[in-house]
Amino acid sequence: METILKSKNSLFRSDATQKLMAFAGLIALFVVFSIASPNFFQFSNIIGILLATAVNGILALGATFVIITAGIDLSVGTVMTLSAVMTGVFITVMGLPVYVGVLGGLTTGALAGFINGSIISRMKIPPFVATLGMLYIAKGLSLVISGLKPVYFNDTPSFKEIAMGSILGKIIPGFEVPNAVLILFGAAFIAHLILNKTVLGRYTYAIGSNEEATRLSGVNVTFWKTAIYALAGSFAGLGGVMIAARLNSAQPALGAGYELDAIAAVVIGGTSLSGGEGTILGTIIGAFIISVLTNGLRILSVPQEWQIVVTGTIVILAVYADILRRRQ
Amino acid sequence: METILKSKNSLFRSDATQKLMAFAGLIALFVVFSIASPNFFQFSNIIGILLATAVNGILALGATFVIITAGIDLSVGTVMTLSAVMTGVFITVMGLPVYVGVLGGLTTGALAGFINGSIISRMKIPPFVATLGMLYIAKGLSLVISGLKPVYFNDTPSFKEIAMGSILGKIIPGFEVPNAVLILFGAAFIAHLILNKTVLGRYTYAIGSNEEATRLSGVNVTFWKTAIYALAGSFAGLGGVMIAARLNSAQPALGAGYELDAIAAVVIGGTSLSGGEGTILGTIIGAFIISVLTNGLRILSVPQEWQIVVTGTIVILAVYADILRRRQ
Amino acid sequence: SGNTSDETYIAVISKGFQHQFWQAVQAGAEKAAVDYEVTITFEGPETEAMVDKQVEMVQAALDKNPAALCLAALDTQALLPLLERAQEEGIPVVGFDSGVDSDIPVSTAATDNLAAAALAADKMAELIGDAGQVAVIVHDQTSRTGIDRRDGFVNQMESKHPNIEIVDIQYGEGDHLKSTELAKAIIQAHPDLKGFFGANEGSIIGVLNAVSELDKVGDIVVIGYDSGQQQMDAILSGAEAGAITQDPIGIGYKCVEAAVKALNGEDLPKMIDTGFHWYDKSNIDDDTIAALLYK
Amino acid sequence: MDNEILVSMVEIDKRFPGVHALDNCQFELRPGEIHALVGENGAGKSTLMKVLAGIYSKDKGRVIFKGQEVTVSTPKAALDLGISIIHQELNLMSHLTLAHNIYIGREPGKAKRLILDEKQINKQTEDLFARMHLKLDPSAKVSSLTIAKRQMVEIAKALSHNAEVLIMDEPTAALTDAEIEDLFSIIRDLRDRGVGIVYISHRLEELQQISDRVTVMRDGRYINTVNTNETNIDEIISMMVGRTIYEAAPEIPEHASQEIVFEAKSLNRGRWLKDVSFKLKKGEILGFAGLMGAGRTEVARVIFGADALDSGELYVKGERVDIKSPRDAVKHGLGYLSEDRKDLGLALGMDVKTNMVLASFEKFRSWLGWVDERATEKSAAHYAEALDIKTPSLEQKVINLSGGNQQKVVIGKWLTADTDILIFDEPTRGIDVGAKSEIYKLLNDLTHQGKSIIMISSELPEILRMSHRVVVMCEGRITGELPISEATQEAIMRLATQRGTIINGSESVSNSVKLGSA
Ligand SMILES: Nc1ncnc2c1ncn2[C@@H]1O[C@H](COP(=O)(O)OP(=O)(O)OP(=O)(O)O)[C@@H](O)[C@H]1O
Ligand SMILES: Nc1ncnc2c1ncn2[C@@H]1O[C@H](COP(=O)(O)OP(=O)(O)OP(=O)(O)O)[C@@H](O)[C@H]1O
Ligand SMILES: [Mg+2]
Ligand SMILES: [Mg+2]
Repeated sequence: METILKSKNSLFRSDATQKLMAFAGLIALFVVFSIASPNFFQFSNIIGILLATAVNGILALGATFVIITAGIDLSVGTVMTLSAVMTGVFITVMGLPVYVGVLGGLTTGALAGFINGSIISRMKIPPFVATLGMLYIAKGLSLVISGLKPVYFNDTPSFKEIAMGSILGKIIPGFEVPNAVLILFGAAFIAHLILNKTVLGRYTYAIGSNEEATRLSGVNVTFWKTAIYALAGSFAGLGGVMIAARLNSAQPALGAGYELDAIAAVVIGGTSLSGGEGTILGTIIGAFIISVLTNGLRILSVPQEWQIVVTGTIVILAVYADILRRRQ
Repeated sequence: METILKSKNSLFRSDATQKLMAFAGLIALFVVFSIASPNFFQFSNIIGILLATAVNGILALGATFVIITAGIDLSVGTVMTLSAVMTGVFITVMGLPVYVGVLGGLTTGALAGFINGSIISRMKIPPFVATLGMLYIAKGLSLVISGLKPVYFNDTPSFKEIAMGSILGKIIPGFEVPNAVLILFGAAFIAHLILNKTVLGRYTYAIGSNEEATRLSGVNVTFWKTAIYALAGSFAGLGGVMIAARLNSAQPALGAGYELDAIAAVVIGGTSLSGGEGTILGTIIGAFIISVLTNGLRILSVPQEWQIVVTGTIVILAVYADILRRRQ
Repeated sequence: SGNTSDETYIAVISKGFQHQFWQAVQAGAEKAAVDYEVTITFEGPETEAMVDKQVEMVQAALDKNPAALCLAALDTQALLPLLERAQEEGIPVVGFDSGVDSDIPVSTAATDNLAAAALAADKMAELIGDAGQVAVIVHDQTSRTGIDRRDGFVNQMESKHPNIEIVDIQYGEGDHLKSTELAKAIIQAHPDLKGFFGANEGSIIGVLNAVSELDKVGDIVVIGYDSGQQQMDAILSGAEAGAITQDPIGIGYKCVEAAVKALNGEDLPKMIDTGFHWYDKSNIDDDTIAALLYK
Repeated sequence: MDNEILVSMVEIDKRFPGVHALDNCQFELRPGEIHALVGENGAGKSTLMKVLAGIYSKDKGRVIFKGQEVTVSTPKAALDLGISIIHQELNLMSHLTLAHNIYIGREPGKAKRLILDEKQINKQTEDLFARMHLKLDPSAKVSSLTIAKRQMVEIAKALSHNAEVLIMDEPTAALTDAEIEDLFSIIRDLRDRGVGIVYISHRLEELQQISDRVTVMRDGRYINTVNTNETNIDEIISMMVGRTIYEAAPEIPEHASQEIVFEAKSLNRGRWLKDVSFKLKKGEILGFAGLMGAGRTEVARVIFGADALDSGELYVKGERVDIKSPRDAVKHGLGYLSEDRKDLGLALGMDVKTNMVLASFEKFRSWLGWVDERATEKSAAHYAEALDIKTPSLEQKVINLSGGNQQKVVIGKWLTADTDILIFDEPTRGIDVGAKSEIYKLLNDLTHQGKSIIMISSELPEILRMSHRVVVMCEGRITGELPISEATQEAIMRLATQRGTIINGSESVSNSVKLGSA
């Protein structure tokens, strides 16, 4: 009896299994929706889901780093918007080449993140407050800089291709997976490498696990925390470029509320808000769970008000499942 | 030299002085705006500011309790809406007496808070996630229950009087302070008493200071935490009654984003997000700082996009000032 | 789910779902669906800023293989690839509300918001004696309807009524409470204000609240947009001088009707102007007007 | 230039708000010596060493390292100079592996150290553990280790710096005698290689074994430095407390009455507790002895309802009780003073008054949950005086009290709750000699008042001095029970190392391996 219990325990406790189970949840959603509607499991809808995950997934990547440090970033949504607007300004208003504009967008995000990180680590302002302030500042600046109008990329058709073109489709005809999806997976892979193979990643976990001990070990916590928020900002910047390319326009009023979706993805993916643990794979699965849910409920034409109720319930249940798994 | 420093220190350190200084910030804003515009410091505008603080202030009262326990409540805004809708359903659809409807609204809020608290303390789901889920659920239910239509209180004119009548004006002719303002101060006074004079308040601080030690002292933390969230929910419920009375209707689509304003008021008022400390007076001052700022910038016709930027900056600076004061 | 074998399924994507106006549009669309024996779904994002959410909705809608698509685009540019996909797949697109700014839609059932707001400006000028200060609350500073109604009002004042000064324009997100506080601050800042225009239902309710809370009923000429119980009450009581109404039910009905006609291969006009009307205490009960108003 | 002196600190001054922590202090360390630093709680030992290790900045004074004045403004600067410190509190990142913890800030890697080299770091850690005779898996997470093993990891981390100055702030507080012996041999080895070691401890009997010189501090001031072989414990104590205290001869505990107030019958909990049964008599102190991790704390936690039992029965005054939470335990008259007063015992940010009544608010609440402020105040004042708690006021935050006084606040909390059965888990851990003897007196007084006490302690002298009976545990089992007359150090150690039967034994060994490497 005890041995059975024990072996079950160790099975449940293994990290790999844990991820497998989150993945199983995702698969379960897929199966349920596929049975419920013939329109769900179709190539174009799967592509649609992947595409719908791109922006939130990329924002969630950055949020993962911040949350592993036991911080929070409420500004990802509006910083994304600000980066989109700046990309638009660089390319359309200033007429700079597309790649410069993209770099400009990334830099905008990184800069906002850098400011977040500096306020948090130097002025010792709690992340919630610092990034709440940044949420407002970036929102206001997006409106100011854009002059309250969307910035369109009509003169540079190549910009749109960043998200909506399909390099894969050129290689494998008919397999028209938009670049945005590739970029999401590419960014996730890079984030995974940074988190697991570099000093920055190591310190991300260390700071989240015990910030004071990390400092006492001679690590320049101020520097690294700033770097981590700047990195998260860069992902928000990438998100900005992606959403602008997707919409072929920078929409200055977008972005409020997006932080909650990004954080929900991270948390559903098993990253703990108290820091020290979390994975990129989990976050990506979390982001997909949200998109599949949203898409599936839409495909089933569930009334929108009920979609909201279901989403709230699933957020709680997903995290509860994760907690139960851990407790085992 | 050294003694001067010391006396300065002890002056700065005193709690009373600290509150005085937050108050001084509020006064400073008043003075600046009064100089900048002759239309600012006028009876009707002051009443306007007081009235504009009522809903956010009441939500912030509840949030103060939760934040002192080191928790967070993201659902106050949509729970407010749900309570408003339920009040409407009780009074207008079911035709119950106004006071029953008001009680029903309060109970709705308390119930939502009770569910939050139960999820948090029994299922051990982090407050951020539990109340994020509740944010969606309450939002969806408001729409479902109202049938996506506002509920009007046209048949019960006395309902509107709860917020917009003026008992004071009847006592002191000409001194037409709306009841909403009295209710705000009354609620704040009650909140202050609960926080400082009752066992619930004591446990609120104790849980925020060290939850495990509190549990090991034989305190039924599960029960008290649930009670605290239910109390916070009741304040959200009161907020719902107030906004419905103010608008003479329950608007089901309102409320998203209100949680951030409430949390900002609490935090500007000097309550720490890491729990264990905070005051009701601080929260009220924080809520007024936000309203005065918003009102003043509007009176000065500052473009709205800049208002947003300024608000974000002030949130950060206010908290920074508080941190500097503490460090002294 | 709509596309069961023999039923014709038409997807309707609007700019919102939780506001009264959109529900009136939905009601019209559903009425047409009954009349023409088709099934429809009706959905829209939570706010008019959420361009990307609308893109996802259109995407999911196309994946449901609809026979036709009715669309009130938040931003045509952003939706272009999906419009092209619809065209490729032979799904006719019908625009509604402010329309879809492209050649792809076979027809568009829309209100000319610029002209409608200009009419509001003329009425305002008439009621305040063609001179003095007025202010505007708009629901949104970046959405098409917000911009058109603001610009229609402002341009008309500038070109036709030079003695009228627009002292402030602010944006309340259609939130009744925020709009109330905004309007109060504006009235506070401009004691000589003679008129106030609210560019959608949430905005105008805010203006009405502000005017009554500051005891300025009768002193300020209030002009609104759309309908709704509170606004209609205010017009009847005289607190509000009048308002512009579109024909939301007609918009919904006509766009579904156009989609059905397109599917039947009928010829359609490029534009179906669903019209707008000024209503006030004098004509609010007329049959033509009453049919346009929602409560 | 004096080559004989590695570090010298002179005229060091340091103030915290309201506390003059260091008042014109001095300290000197030679290469190749073990220099003990002693003093009562709050004497300033840790603060002085934190100044040297770059954690606190000094207000005044000089630090001379190898003949040169240096400024050590950050922990990193200290490490770069070759000064490393093992802190009094554990400072590990529990989500990271042992190897990651040890080499944090110095990760071996490529591309200017930006890309980590996992193999290398584990290899280095393995070598380090081998040198220390530690059998730990470098890639295990710290969270899977016991406190004692964590302490060893801290020590390994400090050693890995190859420091010239090694500061150890109470490294043995959580170690067993065997582990202490291992540690001492490592320390001696380092000394022989010329490292200067600062050794802070409250276990004065250790000093004779390990130190070459002793520096005594009192109230933030330097008192004296003496050669260990030219002094004795009494002399050191009198320097520490500023007076000669005559340790009362160990009281021979009187026979406790025979009434049984509490009984545990075959308690089981996972792999941590196996078939634990014992009885507690009225007015007795029942000592619980055992090695680190023997399961004593676990016994306390399950009978107090802090952890769930798998099976077992509890009886209070002969009646079967069902204890599912600490609240139930308190209702049945149990009180628990945990071994970790900072994390589990006190609401540090709250005032003395509130902490004292935290377990008994029921008594001070009136209508509608109103707190009777005056009664609270009176009760807190009463116990603060009875326990002689040194605090400027009852409104003082507990975090500002010294360790000994904090412990008294916890005791005060349970006296206020007036529970008949008290469980003291390591009541004197990290507490200086003066405070210790006061707590002993208090325990005796409590038994005289008819309260019954379970006292868990890792210090055998304490067990032997205070208990009426001794229960010894090993690996979650009770391996023996001794009347005080038969309890000797040897007898207790024999029971404390008595592993289970062969089958069970192999199982528990595999468990402990798992614990170390999961
Ligand atoms: N960060 C701090 N802030 C305020 N006061 C402090 C701080 N650190 C130490 N103190 C105070 O300085 C004095 C010296 O403390 P220190 O920790 O150096 O004593 P210690 O000799 O190490 O005592 P113990 O044996 O209990 O560890 C104490 O009164 C303590 O309360
Ligand atoms: N919930 C738990 N999860 C994992 N390990 C546990 C748990 N509870 C106890 N243990 C382990 O069980 C063993 C018994 O620990 P316990 O703290 O009861 O021993 P102890 O005799 O009090 O020793 P100490 O002197 O360390 O307090 C230890 O190895 C401990 O790490
Ligand atoms: Mg110390
Ligand atoms: Mg123990």
